[in-house]
Amino acid sequence: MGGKFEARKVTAISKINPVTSWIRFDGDIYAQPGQFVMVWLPKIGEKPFSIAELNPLGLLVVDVGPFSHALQALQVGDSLWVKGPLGQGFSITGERLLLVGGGYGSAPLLALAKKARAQNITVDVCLGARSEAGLLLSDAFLELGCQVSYATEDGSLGWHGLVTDIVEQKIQAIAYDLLCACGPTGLLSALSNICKTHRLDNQLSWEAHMRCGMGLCGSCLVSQNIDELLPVGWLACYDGPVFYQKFRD
Amino acid sequence: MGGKFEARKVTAISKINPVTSWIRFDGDIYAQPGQFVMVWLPKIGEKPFSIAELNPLGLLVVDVGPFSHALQALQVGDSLWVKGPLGQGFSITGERLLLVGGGYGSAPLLALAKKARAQNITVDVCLGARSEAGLLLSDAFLELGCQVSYATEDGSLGWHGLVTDIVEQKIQAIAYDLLCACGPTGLLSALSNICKTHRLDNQLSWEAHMRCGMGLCGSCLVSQNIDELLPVGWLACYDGPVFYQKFRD
Amino acid sequence: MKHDPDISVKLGRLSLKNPLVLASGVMGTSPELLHRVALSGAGAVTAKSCGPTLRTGHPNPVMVAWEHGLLNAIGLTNPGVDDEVKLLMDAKQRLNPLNVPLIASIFAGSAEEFGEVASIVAEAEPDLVEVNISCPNVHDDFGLPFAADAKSAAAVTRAVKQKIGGIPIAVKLAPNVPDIGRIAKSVVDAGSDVITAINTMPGMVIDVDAAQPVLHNRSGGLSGPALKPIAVRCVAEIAQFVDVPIIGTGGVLTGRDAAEMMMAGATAVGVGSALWYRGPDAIKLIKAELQDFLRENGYKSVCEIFRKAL
Amino acid sequence: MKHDPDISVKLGRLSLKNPLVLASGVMGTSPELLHRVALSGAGAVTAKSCGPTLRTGHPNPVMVAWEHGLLNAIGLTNPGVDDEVKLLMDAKQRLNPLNVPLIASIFAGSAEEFGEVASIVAEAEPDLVEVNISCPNVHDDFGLPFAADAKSAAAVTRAVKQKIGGIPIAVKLAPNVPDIGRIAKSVVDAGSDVITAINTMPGMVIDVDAAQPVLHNRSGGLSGPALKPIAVRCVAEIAQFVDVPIIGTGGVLTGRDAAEMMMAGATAVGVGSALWYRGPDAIKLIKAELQDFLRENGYKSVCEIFRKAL
Ligand SMILES: Cc1cc2nc3c(=O)[nH]c(=O)nc-3n(C[C@H](O)[C@H](O)[C@H](O)COP(=O)(O)OP(=O)(O)OC[C@H]3O[C@@H](n4cnc5c(N)ncnc54)[C@H](O)[C@@H]3O)c2cc1C
Ligand SMILES: Cc1cc2nc3c(=O)[nH]c(=O)nc-3n(C[C@H](O)[C@H](O)[C@H](O)COP(=O)(O)OP(=O)(O)OC[C@H]3O[C@@H](n4cnc5c(N)ncnc54)[C@H](O)[C@@H]3O)c2cc1C
Ligand SMILES: Cc1cc2nc3c(=O)[nH]c(=O)nc-3n(C[C@H](O)[C@H](O)[C@H](O)COP(=O)(O)O)c2cc1C
Ligand SMILES: Cc1cc2nc3c(=O)[nH]c(=O)nc-3n(C[C@H](O)[C@H](O)[C@H](O)COP(=O)(O)O)c2cc1C
Ligand code: FES
Ligand code: FES
Repeated sequence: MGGKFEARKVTAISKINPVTSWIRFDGDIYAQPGQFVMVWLPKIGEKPFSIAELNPLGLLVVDVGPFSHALQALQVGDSLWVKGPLGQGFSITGERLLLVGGGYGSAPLLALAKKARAQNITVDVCLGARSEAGLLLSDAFLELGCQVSYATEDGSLGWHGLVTDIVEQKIQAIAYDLLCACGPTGLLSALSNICKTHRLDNQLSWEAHMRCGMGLCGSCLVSQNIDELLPVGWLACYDGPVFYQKFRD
Repeated sequence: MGGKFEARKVTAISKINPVTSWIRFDGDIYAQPGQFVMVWLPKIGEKPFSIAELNPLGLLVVDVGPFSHALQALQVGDSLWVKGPLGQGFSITGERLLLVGGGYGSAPLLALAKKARAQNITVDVCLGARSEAGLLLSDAFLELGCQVSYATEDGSLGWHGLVTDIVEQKIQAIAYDLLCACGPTGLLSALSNICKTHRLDNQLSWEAHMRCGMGLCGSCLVSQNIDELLPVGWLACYDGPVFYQKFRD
Repeated sequence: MKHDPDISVKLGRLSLKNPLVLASGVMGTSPELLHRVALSGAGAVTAKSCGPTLRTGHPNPVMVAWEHGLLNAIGLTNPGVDDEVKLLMDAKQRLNPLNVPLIASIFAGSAEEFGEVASIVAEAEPDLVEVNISCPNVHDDFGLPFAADAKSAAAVTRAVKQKIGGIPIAVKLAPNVPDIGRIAKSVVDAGSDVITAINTMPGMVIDVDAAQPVLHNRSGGLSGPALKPIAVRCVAEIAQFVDVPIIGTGGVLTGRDAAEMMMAGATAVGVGSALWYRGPDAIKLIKAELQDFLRENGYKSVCEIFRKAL
Repeated sequence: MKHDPDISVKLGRLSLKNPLVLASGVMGTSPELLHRVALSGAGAVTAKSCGPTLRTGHPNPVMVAWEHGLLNAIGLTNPGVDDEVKLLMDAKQRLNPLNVPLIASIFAGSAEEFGEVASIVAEAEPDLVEVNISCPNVHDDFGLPFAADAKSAAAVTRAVKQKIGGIPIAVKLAPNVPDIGRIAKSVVDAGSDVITAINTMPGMVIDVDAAQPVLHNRSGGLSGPALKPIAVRCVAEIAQFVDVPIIGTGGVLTGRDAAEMMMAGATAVGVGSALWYRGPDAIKLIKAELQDFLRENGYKSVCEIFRKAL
């Protein structure tokens, strides 16, 4: 685990929807899917991003504010600085995976799906968003041979409602070995409850406000108030972002 | 090359004459014959000593003052602290070696003879001292199968006169490939001249007052005034103590 | 089988199960985190420094690991002393059953304000209050002036002492002074019960490809391995000037490092950056190594190594 | 093929072929050693500091490499200024044909004595005289008091300036002060033509098996890798306070380190401990790496990186 920044050059950048870009860098990163990097743009700032592709390093960036905007403005040949890989990622167990993504949560799940598919594991994916435009990377999951289901709050694609609804349906229909998810806290809390009910092993990647990214400043604490299953003083940047919950042995 | 002190335990200590001890320590040292260590006795001081034996580390100590006296007072099981190996040692070339030692100069030559004999190289040794008692380690050289000649200034053993006399005789009689020597500066200067005359490749281990032992403080400079063949600003602790002079190629 | 060496220490009035104290600012920002570190075996835990009002701290990047240590400019992020009191009270409830003393830490912009913060933080009844007069990340109004000068350091000490209601205090000193021993003497004369030494050393890391300092705040505080010999020297100097216990802090990563600090004159040993180098359970590892060191060298109690290298 | 970047710099009145300057005290104890370092490509070389009279220095051990740097307490070993003049004159004859400026270095126990040593050393007509007010290895009479305090630092500067006969001077500052920028300003106002920053940081390494400090002098001066961020921060701070050239010194081991120092505001770069880490030819290696760095990043001249990170 590296605590130093290293310069990386942009080798490709493409818009995958009006507010979302896929950025590819020179060189690989030796990481687990689910680990993240801190990205530094000198004079602009530093933010955490999930590793969406390992060989070569690729990131998925949704333009929601000043930093993500500056990232999308990068040109091929520009440098940015990466610290990482940081944290603990996903660890594949079993034969049948269910991946659940909300928003840019698709990013780490894509790296995970790629690794699982390379091991010939069956991977089903449920993506949720407000509307169709927010469903990210679905083509990429399909290309890997995953079965992909959608839920949109406005019904513009797939199930009209929350992604947790289709997750419930799938879990009842299919005997998954493991559920892996990344998305907003509300989604993860709901999934945690669903998995508890069904005693389904799960690995949830929690969001938190990150500052040091190195397990020292305490900023990224995910409190037991948010999920009582978490151990006391759980740090998303060091112990996580992925938390493993096992019900079966 | 280590710049840190490491504790070593004395495993054996034996007097080889009234003022000279052989001290053996736990563990080997990975070094060339001719390299040296800085020995630290807390609250007493720190001095350089030639590595006389590599596996395990052994030192030859002549009691001439407070530090060497304290060394000889060590008991089996006591600790001392060693920094090194430091400097550049001897490097064996050719089939026939002539080793010339004065005083504790026998120490690095013994490690060298052992290595050369293990390669089945013929090793002749000339030892010089004021009187018989100052001829150190001659038994050890004999045990290795070296031919050993002696010179004493008082004629108590071997040639009555300087060791340089017997060196001249041997060089004229035998076609050595290399002369290696360690001893007082006067001896080395004389040997350097003899070798120049005979165009005999040589490796001389120079003495100097050492302080840092790390090539920084400048204390161990061996000036070109002492041997014009030395390069400018030659440091015994870093560039040496062994200086290589090649006449043949 | 030999007995385990006794590693309990007395830090003034406090009894610690072992000399290892979580340093301020590292994982000490919430009751849960303080609880976690206590569970990992700390002798005592220090909360993040708090000031009169909320501070969000500096923008990112706030921390970088360079080859030989860490550099941080978190910028004294804290909720302000009113909320800190609640945090400390929650933490106390968690720590009491574990028998792990809680150390609060305070900073402020003037001696008077230090006194005000002290009187509020005293409501939480922490076991010790550390007085951070030495954070290098906040300029002018906070930090440096006090730790830099024997007189202002003493003035802060007196102000805190007056308002703290009998809770013992530890003034925390900075390494970037020419005469840390004299400053220690001055704050002890003014009533400091304990000295904590040292805070981070000011430093800057520039990324030459970016041609910019890595930290947003440009400079920051150096901690970790590179700081250790600086801290050991400060502790040894302070131990020659004053008789109060010292919490020796800076670059302790292993049990041997902790022993080094104690041989230099520390009664307790602060541990901060080690939680990055060795993970959140660093203190558990260091404690086991310290015991191994004592056992292997035939010490029956950690007190035997205290001041041994002075 | 691209042209080699121009790495010559102006250090006040002096022209250096490159910014790399041998730091005082490292291999600078004899004309032969200064000659050797000049042959290895140094832009300028600094002699070991000399004082009013001969000093043998501290007993051994005087130096140790710990995991992240060096620690030394040589103790200002020097032949005294009268013999130093001969040494410098011999060195000058060797350096002149190589076009490598010679920097003398002086220390003393009072401002007045600094003036006396300066007037004698001036006889050798060095190209620059460094005024070492900051050696941490000699207590009380020498060193610390001057570098620690803006007023005494200025007094020394004026005393030297009066007696040096027009030779430019560089006052060398210490890192263990809370306000190095202000001290720099004070010595520049008093006439210092150049600032050298920094000297070593006080430190102590204890061997826990021996339960003793490794150095005979107990504490010593920390140099090498661990010192770099401390030095870079000092240089950056000084560069904000004064306009004179700075010889940035501390932990420079590579060409990228040298670039970092210059981006922080150094005009020239001191190199000391690198001669242990990379051998006596360290400056040759660092010079080549600096040129590579400039070339790879499209800089035509080393001046383009000067102050770039400020
Ligand atoms: C472990 C981790 C992994 C991450 N991975 C990615 C990733 O792969 N791709 C990616 O685009 N972002 C990712 N993020 C989020 C990213 O770090 C930034 O927070 C995001 O880019 C916004 O920064 P900004 O400065 O552009 O906008 P800000 O000014 O910080 O935010 C603008 C607005 O967006 C809101 N906002 C900020 N972050 C989020 C969020 N995560 N979800 C919803 N609203 C938000 C803010 O509240 C604000 O209203 C990740 C965050 C974490 C903690
Ligand atoms: C590279 C190197 C290798 C060395 N290897 C060995 C070794 O293998 N065995 C060993 O016993 N010593 C060796 N020495 C010498 C050793 O380092 C000490 O100098 C010696 O032990 C004397 O230290 P002391 O404190 O006991 O006496 P000191 O007080 O230093 O000296 C006592 C007296 O002996 C004289 N003296 C000191 N050194 C020598 C010397 N080398 N020859 C003759 N007279 C001397 C002094 O001038 C003084 O008059 C070596 C020195 C060097 C530089
Ligand atoms: C991320 C971080 C935050 C810190 N915050 C504070 C703080 O708020 N108050 C304080 O007194 N010291 C703070 N410090 C300094 C530490 O308490 C400690 O003095 C210093 O880091 C040296 O110890 P170490 O080398 O073990 O980390 C902080 C250190 C780090 C690394
Ligand atoms: C062995 C040694 C001796 C030194 N002697 C002196 C000295 O006599 N005068 C001086 O001003 N600085 C002296 N210094 C300090 C260096 O000049 C330099 O400021 C310091 O080592 C930091 O640079 P570095 O990290 O490149 O070594 C000495 C440093 C070392 C390592
Ligand atoms: S971001 Fe600092 S502890 Fe996680
Ligand atoms: S002993 Fe210091 S340079 Fe050789």
